[in-house]
Amino acid sequence: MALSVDQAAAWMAKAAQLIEADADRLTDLDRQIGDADHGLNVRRGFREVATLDAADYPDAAAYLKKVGMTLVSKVGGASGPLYGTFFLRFAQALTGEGAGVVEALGAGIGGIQARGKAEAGEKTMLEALLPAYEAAQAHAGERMWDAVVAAAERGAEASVDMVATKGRASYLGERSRGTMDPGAASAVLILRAAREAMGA
Amino acid sequence: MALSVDQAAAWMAKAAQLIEADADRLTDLDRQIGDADHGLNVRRGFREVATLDAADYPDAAAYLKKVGMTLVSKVGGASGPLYGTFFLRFAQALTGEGAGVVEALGAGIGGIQARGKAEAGEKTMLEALLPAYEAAQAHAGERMWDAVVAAAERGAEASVDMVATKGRASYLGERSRGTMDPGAASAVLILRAAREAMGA
Amino acid sequence: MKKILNSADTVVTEFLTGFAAAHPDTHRVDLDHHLILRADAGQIDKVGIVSGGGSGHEPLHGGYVGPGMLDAACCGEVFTSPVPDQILAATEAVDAGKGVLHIVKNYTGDVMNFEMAAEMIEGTRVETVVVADDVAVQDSLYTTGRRGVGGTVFVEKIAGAVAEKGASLDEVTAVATDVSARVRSFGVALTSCTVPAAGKPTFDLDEGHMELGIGIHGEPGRERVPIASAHDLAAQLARPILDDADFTSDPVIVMVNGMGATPLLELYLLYGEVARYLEDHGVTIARCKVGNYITSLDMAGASLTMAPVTDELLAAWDAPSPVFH
Amino acid sequence: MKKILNSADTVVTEFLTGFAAAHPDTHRVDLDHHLILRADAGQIDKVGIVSGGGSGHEPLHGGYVGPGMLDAACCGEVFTSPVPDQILAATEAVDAGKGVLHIVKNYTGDVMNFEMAAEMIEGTRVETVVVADDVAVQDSLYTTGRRGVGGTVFVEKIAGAVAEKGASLDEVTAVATDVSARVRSFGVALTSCTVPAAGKPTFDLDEGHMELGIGIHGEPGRERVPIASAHDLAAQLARPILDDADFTSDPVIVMVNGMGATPLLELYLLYGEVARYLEDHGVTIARCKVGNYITSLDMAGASLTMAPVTDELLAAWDAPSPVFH
Ligand SMILES: Nc1ncnc2c1ncn2[C@@H]1O[C@H](COP(=O)(O)OP(=O)(O)O)[C@@H](O)[C@H]1O
Ligand SMILES: Nc1ncnc2c1ncn2[C@@H]1O[C@H](COP(=O)(O)OP(=O)(O)O)[C@@H](O)[C@H]1O
Ligand SMILES: [Mg+2]
Ligand SMILES: [Mg+2]
Ligand SMILES: [Mg+2]
Ligand SMILES: [Mg+2]
Repeated sequence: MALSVDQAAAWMAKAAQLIEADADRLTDLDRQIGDADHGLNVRRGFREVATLDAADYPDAAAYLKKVGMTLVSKVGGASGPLYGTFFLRFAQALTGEGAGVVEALGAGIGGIQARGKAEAGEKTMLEALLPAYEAAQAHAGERMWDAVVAAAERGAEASVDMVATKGRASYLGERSRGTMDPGAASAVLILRAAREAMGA
Repeated sequence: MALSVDQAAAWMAKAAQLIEADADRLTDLDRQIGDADHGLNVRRGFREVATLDAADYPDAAAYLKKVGMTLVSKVGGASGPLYGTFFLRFAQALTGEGAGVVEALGAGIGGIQARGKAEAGEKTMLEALLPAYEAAQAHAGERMWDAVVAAAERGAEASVDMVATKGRASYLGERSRGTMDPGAASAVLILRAAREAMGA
Repeated sequence: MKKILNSADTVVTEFLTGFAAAHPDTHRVDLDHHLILRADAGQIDKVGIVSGGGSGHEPLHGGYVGPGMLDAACCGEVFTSPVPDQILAATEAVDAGKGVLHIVKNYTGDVMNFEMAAEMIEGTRVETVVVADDVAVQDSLYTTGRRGVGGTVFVEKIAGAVAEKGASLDEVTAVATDVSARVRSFGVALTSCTVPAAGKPTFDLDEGHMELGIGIHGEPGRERVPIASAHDLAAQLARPILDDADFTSDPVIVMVNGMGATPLLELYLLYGEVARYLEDHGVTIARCKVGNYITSLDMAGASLTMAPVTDELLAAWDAPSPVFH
Repeated sequence: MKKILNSADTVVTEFLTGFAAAHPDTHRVDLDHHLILRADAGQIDKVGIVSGGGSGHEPLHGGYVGPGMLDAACCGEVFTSPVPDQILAATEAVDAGKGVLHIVKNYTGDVMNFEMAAEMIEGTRVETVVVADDVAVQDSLYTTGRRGVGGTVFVEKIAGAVAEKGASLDEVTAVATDVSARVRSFGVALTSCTVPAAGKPTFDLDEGHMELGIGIHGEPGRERVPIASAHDLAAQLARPILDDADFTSDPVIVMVNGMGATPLLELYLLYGEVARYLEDHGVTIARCKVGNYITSLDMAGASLTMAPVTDELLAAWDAPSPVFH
């Protein structure tokens, strides 16, 4: 499955819209186990992303590379470099021979892991992203995005009971248990936006 | 009417006791129209006064002079110099030829006026003290202290509706109306203590 | 009340104990009289400068004891003026034979206690300057006159510099009087402070309101108004000052001061707005200070202080002092 | 939320506007990149020192830009690390050919953003020192390691003094690394702070409790305990530090730091208790600082930072800087 620049632009537009709508919830999760800025951070980034004109870019890869650079240079905090790297690597993978969205997703998530050195079970955005990628691989073709989003939602839900060992929430130790990881929650929104833009 | 050192000591003991019991109320009045310390100030002073041993002094004048000096050197704020001066002048008057408690009261209040340059109607401790002195003059002999205390209480009550033009409450302008002057309230306590110690 | 203390009664003594431990080489602390003194107080050939007042306004006054500023500070109980004994002890300790200046903030209590001390002093020439810079107190017919607030910092800095240079008591008094006549302040509170011994906020202020024209003792201000933007607040602070005296002829020293709980982030932001407002109104800012200089315990809020100055006053303001930044 | 601001979105820009207006002669402010720079940044023959992080900790870092300390500070959004573009611009601006040291507080976001910037830089030698001094973060197996808090001030002061004296990048890096290895901190919050854009306190804390082991971003601490007396609090702050390293062999620099809304009165009182506790536990205090050095907006609370030092480190600490008192 190849990605058109229009699909990519629709994805980002929808992501910006979902994040705008849920920014307060994300910040509130971060208030409970972090520093109360996650919704503000990703909203600041995606507001800027929403000002990009997809028509300026020859293809989805070029456009999403710009998205990644925009997030890196506008968001800051932990989520800026992580989501920035995600889109940079995602875009780079798209330029590969015969690479589709599933491969790109894997590359993007790999970028997050390379940058943040976290694994599954550490209560980060990876709780949503890693199961999502597995679902994408398993369901490639048949209602893939439904499966991806469902897996991400389950993963984010599962982060609630975890004790954080990466990111700011890790300083809380046991007290980080009981709240969904804010990054996992925002990752779900980004994947929901992908489903909207790329069909079930 | 001459004052014995024992009567003077009983007066101060009772004053300390009444102020201890009502310090929070005095502070609370000062919170509303001042800086929330009047009860603390007079309590600090009278606690120190209560440690004086009347037996160390030859007469009421010597003892009350020490009371005045103690208040001056322990209270601070506006009430310290004012009540301090009150007792210093009160004591000084007692040493005068044939001077009694009424004359001493007048001298003490005169000291407050000399130091603080306030008059009746400016919403200060004088609202209680000036009527009290008038009552003392009018009722010398017959249940004088009852009359003094009643006049002081009426005066303090009347301070509620006044706008302060002296002391810290004056900065509030119109907003100083509606609260009893803290100093008037403490003056009532000191006069009630005098009644207890010197009989009705 | 959430404070770092052991008991409300011992706050000032323990503050002084900590201060003494922190500055053993440069300061002497008299725990009996609650004084902070220059280590070399009384031993240098200069006019002594004594100030003091209630505690809870730190760094004022104790933090300003040092070369080029105060020789001694008398620390009263929280928000309560010091007593004559303290002032007497401080005056005697700093007198090196050239006399002593008392810098007093204009509050009934402070004025009376310094007055009584001055009456009691023997053998030392004492002059007194009363600082009364708060324009929020409008009508001195119906008050005890303006309160001494931020302007005190200006008087202490400039008089201190002049005294350090060896000026006579008359000269130091004249310059202090001059600064005191020039300086004006106005303050706002976003929250009340809490006096330790009282245990609860001195006044209540809901989320939507602020108190304009407050002093430094948690006295309510003259007016309760809706919270304003920093832009509007700058005008609300500056306007009453500009209305009160001429600030367009001479260059002006400006201080944006935090009341204790206001972050530097907000103070600088406010300074930006104040500077713009003043420039729009023909004021030339010669120097400025942004920070906590005269506080009111844990009050959130800010005050603006301004003084038009001559070249000599500016030079005294600029004279370096290790205790004023 | 009661703050002096116009809009939460523009707080940092407007802070910088005010800062620029207040310090036109000594500083240069880059409003595009949100940088505070020495006026002569890049023009003096010295190693450049760049730090930065989220805003809301003032005076850290912007207030420490000046001779003998930082050449530039990158100001992120409130409590959000700066982005690589800012760090890149700062690094280029301060490089005078001798290379640049990045002083980074150990937070995932800060580390990653400085890392990305360092990867992007061309033509300038960059070294990085990560400060991780908060002993409240106990088990680095289950965290991203200790947070960088008060120790950052020590590293910036000492590395800054060494760089000012003309040391090479390797030397400055070595001394910064050394200080970073020596320094330890522990903090307590009596109240939460309120992030402007969030509009309400980051955590709730009732009248009777405090949070022990907090960082500087309103993250809740590791433990919520009943409010203690200053005497007991001193032990609660000092004990975990003393347990973590040896403070009895070398003389120690001690800092009692306010989190933003705690009056100097309380900080000195706390210092008195801390000094006594440390002396009782065999610590020799060589120098101390009491005041607001690294804050968390309007949080009430305090932190204790300590570093055992050599004579050279102490000399660098003592080297006068106009931006550190
Ligand atoms: N090492 C890491 N790997 C992956 N995700 C991480 C890592 N550290 C933090 N995160 C994610 O970043 C989120 C926090 O982002 P944000 O609040 O924007 O940044 P900050 O923590 O700097 O305030 C966390 O909820 C978590 O999902
Ligand atoms: N000039 C004055 N003359 C008489 N009484 C005064 C004067 N100024 C203040 N007072 C009295 O002092 C009281 C306040 O005392 P206190 O709170 O102890 O001192 P401070 O005002 O310095 O905090 C006022 O309630 C008032 O009765
Ligand atoms: Mg966060
Ligand atoms: Mg009072
Ligand atoms: Mg008082
Ligand atoms: Mg953050």
